[in-house]
Amino acid sequence: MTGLHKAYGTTTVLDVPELVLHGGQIVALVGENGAGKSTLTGILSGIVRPDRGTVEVGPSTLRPGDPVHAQQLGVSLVAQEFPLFGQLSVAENLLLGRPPAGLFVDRSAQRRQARALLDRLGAAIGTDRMVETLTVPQQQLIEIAKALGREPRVLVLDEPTSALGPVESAAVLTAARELAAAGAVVVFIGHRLDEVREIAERVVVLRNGRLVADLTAAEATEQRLVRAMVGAELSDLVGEPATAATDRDAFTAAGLTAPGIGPVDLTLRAGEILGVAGLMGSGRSRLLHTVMGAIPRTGGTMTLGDRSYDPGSPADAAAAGVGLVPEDRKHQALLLDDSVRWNVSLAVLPTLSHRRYFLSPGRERTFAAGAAAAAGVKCESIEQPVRGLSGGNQQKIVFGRWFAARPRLLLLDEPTRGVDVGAKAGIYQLIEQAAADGMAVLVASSELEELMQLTHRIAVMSRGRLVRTFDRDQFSKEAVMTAATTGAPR
Amino acid sequence: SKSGGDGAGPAAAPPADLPGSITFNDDDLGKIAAEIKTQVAGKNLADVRVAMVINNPSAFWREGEAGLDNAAKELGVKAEFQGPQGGDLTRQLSILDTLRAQKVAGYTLSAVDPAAARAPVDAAISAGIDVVAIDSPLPGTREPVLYLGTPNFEAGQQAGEAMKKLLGGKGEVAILTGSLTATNATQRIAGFQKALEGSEIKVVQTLADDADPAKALSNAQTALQANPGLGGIYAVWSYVGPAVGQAVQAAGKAGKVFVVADDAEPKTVQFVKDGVIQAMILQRPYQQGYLGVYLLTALKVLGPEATNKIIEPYVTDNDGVRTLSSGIGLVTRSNLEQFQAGLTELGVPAQ
Amino acid sequence: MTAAHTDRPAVTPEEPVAEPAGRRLVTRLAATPEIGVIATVIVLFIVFSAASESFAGVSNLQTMGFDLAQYGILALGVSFVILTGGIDLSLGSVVALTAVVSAWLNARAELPAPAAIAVTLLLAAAIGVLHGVFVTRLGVPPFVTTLITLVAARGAALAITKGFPIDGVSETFTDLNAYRVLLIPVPTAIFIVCCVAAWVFLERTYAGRQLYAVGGNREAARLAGIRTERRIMLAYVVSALCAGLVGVLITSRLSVGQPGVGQGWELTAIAAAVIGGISLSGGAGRVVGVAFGAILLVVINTGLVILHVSPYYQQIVLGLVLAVAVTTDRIRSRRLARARRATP
Amino acid sequence: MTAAHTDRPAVTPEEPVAEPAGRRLVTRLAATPEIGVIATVIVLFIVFSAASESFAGVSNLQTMGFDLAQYGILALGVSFVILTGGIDLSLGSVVALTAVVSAWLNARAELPAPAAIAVTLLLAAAIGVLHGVFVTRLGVPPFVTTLITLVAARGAALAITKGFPIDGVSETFTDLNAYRVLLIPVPTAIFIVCCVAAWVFLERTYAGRQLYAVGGNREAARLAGIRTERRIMLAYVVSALCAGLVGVLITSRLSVGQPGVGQGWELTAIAAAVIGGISLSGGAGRVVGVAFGAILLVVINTGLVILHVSPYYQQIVLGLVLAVAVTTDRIRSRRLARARRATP
Ligand SMILES: Nc1ncnc2c1ncn2[C@@H]1O[C@H](COP(=O)(O)OP(=O)(O)OP(=O)(O)O)[C@@H](O)[C@H]1O
Ligand SMILES: Nc1ncnc2c1ncn2[C@@H]1O[C@H](COP(=O)(O)OP(=O)(O)OP(=O)(O)O)[C@@H](O)[C@H]1O
Ligand SMILES: [Mg+2]
Ligand SMILES: [Mg+2]
Repeated sequence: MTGLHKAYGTTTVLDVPELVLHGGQIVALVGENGAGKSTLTGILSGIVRPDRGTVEVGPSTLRPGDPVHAQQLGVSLVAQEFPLFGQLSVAENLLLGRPPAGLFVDRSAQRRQARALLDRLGAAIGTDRMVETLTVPQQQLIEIAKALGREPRVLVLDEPTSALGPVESAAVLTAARELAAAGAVVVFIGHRLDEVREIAERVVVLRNGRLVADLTAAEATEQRLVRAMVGAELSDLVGEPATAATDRDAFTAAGLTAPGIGPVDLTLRAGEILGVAGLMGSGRSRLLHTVMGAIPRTGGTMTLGDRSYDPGSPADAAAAGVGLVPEDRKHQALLLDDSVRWNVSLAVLPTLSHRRYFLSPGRERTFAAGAAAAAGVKCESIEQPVRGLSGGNQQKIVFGRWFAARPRLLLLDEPTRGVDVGAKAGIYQLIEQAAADGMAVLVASSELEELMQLTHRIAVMSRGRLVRTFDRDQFSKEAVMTAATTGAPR
Repeated sequence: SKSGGDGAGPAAAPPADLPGSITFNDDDLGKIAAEIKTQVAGKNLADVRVAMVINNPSAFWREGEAGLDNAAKELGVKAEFQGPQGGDLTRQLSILDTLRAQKVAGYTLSAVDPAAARAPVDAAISAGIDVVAIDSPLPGTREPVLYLGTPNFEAGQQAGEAMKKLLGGKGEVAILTGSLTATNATQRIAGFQKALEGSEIKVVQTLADDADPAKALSNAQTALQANPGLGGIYAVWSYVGPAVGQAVQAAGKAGKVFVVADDAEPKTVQFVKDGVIQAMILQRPYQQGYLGVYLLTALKVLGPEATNKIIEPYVTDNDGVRTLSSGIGLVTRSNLEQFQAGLTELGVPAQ
Repeated sequence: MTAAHTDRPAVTPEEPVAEPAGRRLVTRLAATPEIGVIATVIVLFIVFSAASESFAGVSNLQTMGFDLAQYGILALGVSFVILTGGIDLSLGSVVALTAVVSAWLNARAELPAPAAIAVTLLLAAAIGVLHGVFVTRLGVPPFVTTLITLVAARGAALAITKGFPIDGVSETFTDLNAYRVLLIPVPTAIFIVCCVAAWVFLERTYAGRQLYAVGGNREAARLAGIRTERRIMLAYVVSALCAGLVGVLITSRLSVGQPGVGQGWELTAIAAAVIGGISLSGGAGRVVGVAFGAILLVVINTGLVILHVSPYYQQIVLGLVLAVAVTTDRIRSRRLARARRATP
Repeated sequence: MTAAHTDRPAVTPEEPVAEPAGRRLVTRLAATPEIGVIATVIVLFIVFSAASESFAGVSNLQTMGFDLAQYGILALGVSFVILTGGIDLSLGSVVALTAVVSAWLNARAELPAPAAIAVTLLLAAAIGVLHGVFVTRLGVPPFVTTLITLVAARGAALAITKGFPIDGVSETFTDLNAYRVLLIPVPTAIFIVCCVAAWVFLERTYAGRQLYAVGGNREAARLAGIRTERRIMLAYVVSALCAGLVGVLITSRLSVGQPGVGQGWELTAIAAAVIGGISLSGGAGRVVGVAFGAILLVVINTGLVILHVSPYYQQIVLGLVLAVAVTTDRIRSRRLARARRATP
């Protein structure tokens, strides 16, 4: 790739004079949110049309902004947001992009091929299921399987494991290695530096759209990477929660049951950060949704503070002082075509209005600017549509929305999914700040390290139940993983 | 300020030379009915089933339905009243086929489109079902179909004649109609224009409202503004009359712009009283419903020959169509009361 | 490691484990989204047949066949457009225009019937292409695009005829309607053929599946290398062609070209499609549903006439019947959904 | 660590850097999505006034004012529903029903005009609630829900009147139409009030903002703690109320309750809204656009009559004018988009 340049409006988001990628190698691409990673890979795969510059794949030159041509050249992308067809079957989603073999569809063959692809990732997903019935992690697996299925010469993985649990991630990384071994170029974007260093033979660092470092795996120590990315020294990431939890019970659930989960008993103290670990599909999201009143609960009782808490809808929950940062920001959290301002103030509109009903634009603008800045959102203006923001920035907006609402119980589902190290540290700080201010925080995450750094306790879910709870002194990856995989059967 | 008040003042009475006429053809048709009644007396009519198929469920046909019911009661036959929602052409054809499938003795038909009705009517006739055309004739069927009614063309012509008299043979007129495609509208407009041929009256504007009374009013108002020299308006379709009357009155042109309207909607009647509308052109839907039942019953019970013998003296031939005219009424201020008295006497639902 | 997966519950494949075949069939049936409309049709059919012996009689069924051909073919056509996430409001007007044009070509320009029909269908296709261009190239919303045609095409039919039906259509033309294939009127037969064709295309060809993909997620479809614009174009052409076909059938049924025909049929057609389970947001729905949606409307309309419902009351009754049908169907599918969630 | 954050470019206020005020206004104007329809209205108005002095005359403007009130109020109402991502096809029929009912209450049941109007509006609201329940609780698609009302309400109007206009509406009732406020007919004044109210609600209240949110991403709105069902319910009630209001105005205008009124007005209203920039996928569009969308349609319709365009050609001309207007507007906005991308 030579002389690549991309700008949106007045801001240059990518300016890379030259970058050469060699076959048979796994190249990691790291950088802060908004550094330009997705833009770069977008150009490489024809989704984004560069203002200047060319991309050569082997002998031939890529027609800019032509994804179909890119695919013909063997470039295949696993995007940050998965473009799947909810109404079509898994098999069809996996194979639809392929050049048709004749006019009519051979469905049995389709099933066979699909099954083969999924097995490569060890994903036991029914090939006839409609994709919209799948979970986010499962969809991510589908997307990856689709890319692998094209037998690409250049495979781009944009944060492939951000939504996956440890086991699935491992499977994906193995698949990537196999592909590289077979002589393909694998470009791997990730924010989990340990993962990056584990898989990559070469690490390229972007900052503000510029190529700031190009290291071999050996050179790429966590320190150097972070310095290169953030452009500043980071005090090593938060070791453990700054403040201890109080002993006031903030939230308790007794015998809580809902479709596919429970009975769940748990107690959260004010100022406590409780982590929820588990394999994908173990019920973490559903537990959070149930507490938020988004899934009708079928049994059990909940108390918030000293009052009994019985949300009939998320609105009730919000009114009672509970907030949820969902795992799928695109479908569950954002108004993509609306401004940062609208998105940030969404959960607190009533409090921003005067004389009960009326919004005061001035107040809203100052509030939005404040909340966005507090969450460390990078954007040209708070009137900019969030669609244009990078994945991580979008996530921060959702976080800012709820953090500004100052709930008593904060539910976070994969809160740092697709968020860079620097920002991650920032979000951790916000979370701890919340806890310090006496909020109770329930964090569901697939990143064990994250939970082990951040939380006072970790509850492990398996098959919809809380199978075990660890206190800080008992924290150990192995123990948690065993609990998650060999959870007490129903 | 309140508009229209200025127009409400006493309006010029219609010219003396515009006498009303509401004799229709009731005497002759009455004789036919009486004759049929005596001849079918004593026959078993209980299982005679006839139907009346209208072109559009609208106020116009309530009078006809009353006629249908009265006749059915008098004769003790079963008579049903059918019509396509919204005057949809193909739905009417389906209704005709459905009636054929149900093997009714016969039906009277006001065709949405006579040409289109040919096929199903032919089918009905060959299935031994008697058909009598009402409202508009059914030319071109394999077997000639008796026509009971007044051709819309003729009604339009009458309107034209009235307009000529009102304007003294020269001036500008506009035609406001509910539709440019429905046969009963196109026929009346054609007749109206025919009547004006040779006179110095010219039609400066034709406006359709697609069966929308509110648009009819807007059309009337706009027409008055677009044509300052307008001398007369012909209102086709029942609800257009009131709309025009209202517009003319509001514009304060009552008696200056002459209005001839089809049908006798309550508002139209009121405007005739007030001298805003000078003439109503009336067909006789009552007879089309009433005598229709008698004819169908006769055809079923007495057979074609006998029936023809009864009606022969009154049948006229309008270019090939055997016609029993139900006459045309011209109602002006002069004969209004008389007309209304007549209706209530027939037991037509209060308007 | 694969083992570690296969024993994970959340992702067990669809089919519930062994179940008595009988119950299985029942549940399968209850799970079919189209079951509601199909059931309604059956129930009403039984009711009406009981109410009047002539209802289920051959000649009445044939009559219903004609109506079915009209609304059914339109519903099929518009379904293609709706599947891509669009809408086609021009159907009724295009029917009127093509009805008039085919009559004019045959009666006035004295083209032989087949030629007249061919030319008319070409015109219809052209209209479809125009819609496609507006929607894909200019990015005009489908609603607006086809609304303009709704006005313009009706206007054209009016301008051509000056409101008077075009008479003098040739025998061969009207014969199209007169003949029966084993008691089935030709138009009905044509409808059946269209259904089969549509089914094969949508369920069994790549292009068909891609149509669903485009409707489901247009951007994703583009990135997956699907020629979205062609698919959308195709949908509009199919829709317009169906309207043209119906226009021809109508002229042959009426034996005149009537400019007033087809008023508001677009809504009837879309209603049939939607009642049949086609999702207006695109990408979901099947041909069976559409067919039965059309049948339902025709059955109700004929039934009302058969039952001597006064024309002044027919519409309100029609409305109530639809309301009941839809409501019960919704309740069924919600029950189903709840049942599903209950079984983990 | 905190340092690492604060030295990030903090959020900058929206205003782009200094630009000559003149050019700035122009660019701002060109950027307004509604500019297309507004411009078209102005151009056509000038053309028509030039062509006929009576067009811009007070009394003609007043006539247009009546029509505008009818279509405009409907367009405003339906916009609420469309913003939530729904659609309301029942408008025309609800207009007919409420027109008839209000007349019946006033003339037959001899309620004083205000009471009759109040009761009628209550009925309308009830219909709206019904729609809301079907859509939110039963999950029936808005299209189907309101299509049923389209049939049933029209049917009810027909059943109540047997096709007969209901006469004998009281003076006070019809006066609603007769009076003028500084030359502006009362209905037109009511329309203006409605516009202002709608603008305030949508732009300046949090409930209004939440309405946009629900239309933009219903699940996200729900999880953000917005009572989506209430907002949707509200939208349908507003839409039905507007229809009821129009029904009342029409009865007062015609001084009879006409069951045939309002046929197909739902399409006109939706067209006005969409031409005015309301997105049918929900969550986008503004009141200004809707108002001018309605004005555009009224201006064209009246203009054609004033210019003595033959009635046989009016529809086709209307179609062409719309086509031109829409196309040019699209081209403008695409140019704009490209220009935006160009400026580095
Ligand atoms: N369509 C767009 N319009 C305007 N700005 C955009 C658009 N797409 C991306 N940007 C901007 O370009 C910059 C780079 O975005 P990009 O998605 O490449 O970041 P990233 O490195 O992928 O971040 P993340 O790790 O959060 O995904 C961001 O500041 C983003 O706001
Ligand atoms: N809000 C919800 N409402 C209903 N069902 C849900 C909801 N969220 C998840 N599910 C269902 O629960 C099952 C598991 O989904 P998902 O894995 O997202 O949640 P989870 O079990 O909490 O997984 P994870 O622990 O990875 O978050 C899926 O079948 C999904 O459809
Ligand atoms: Mg990215
Ligand atoms: Mg989850």
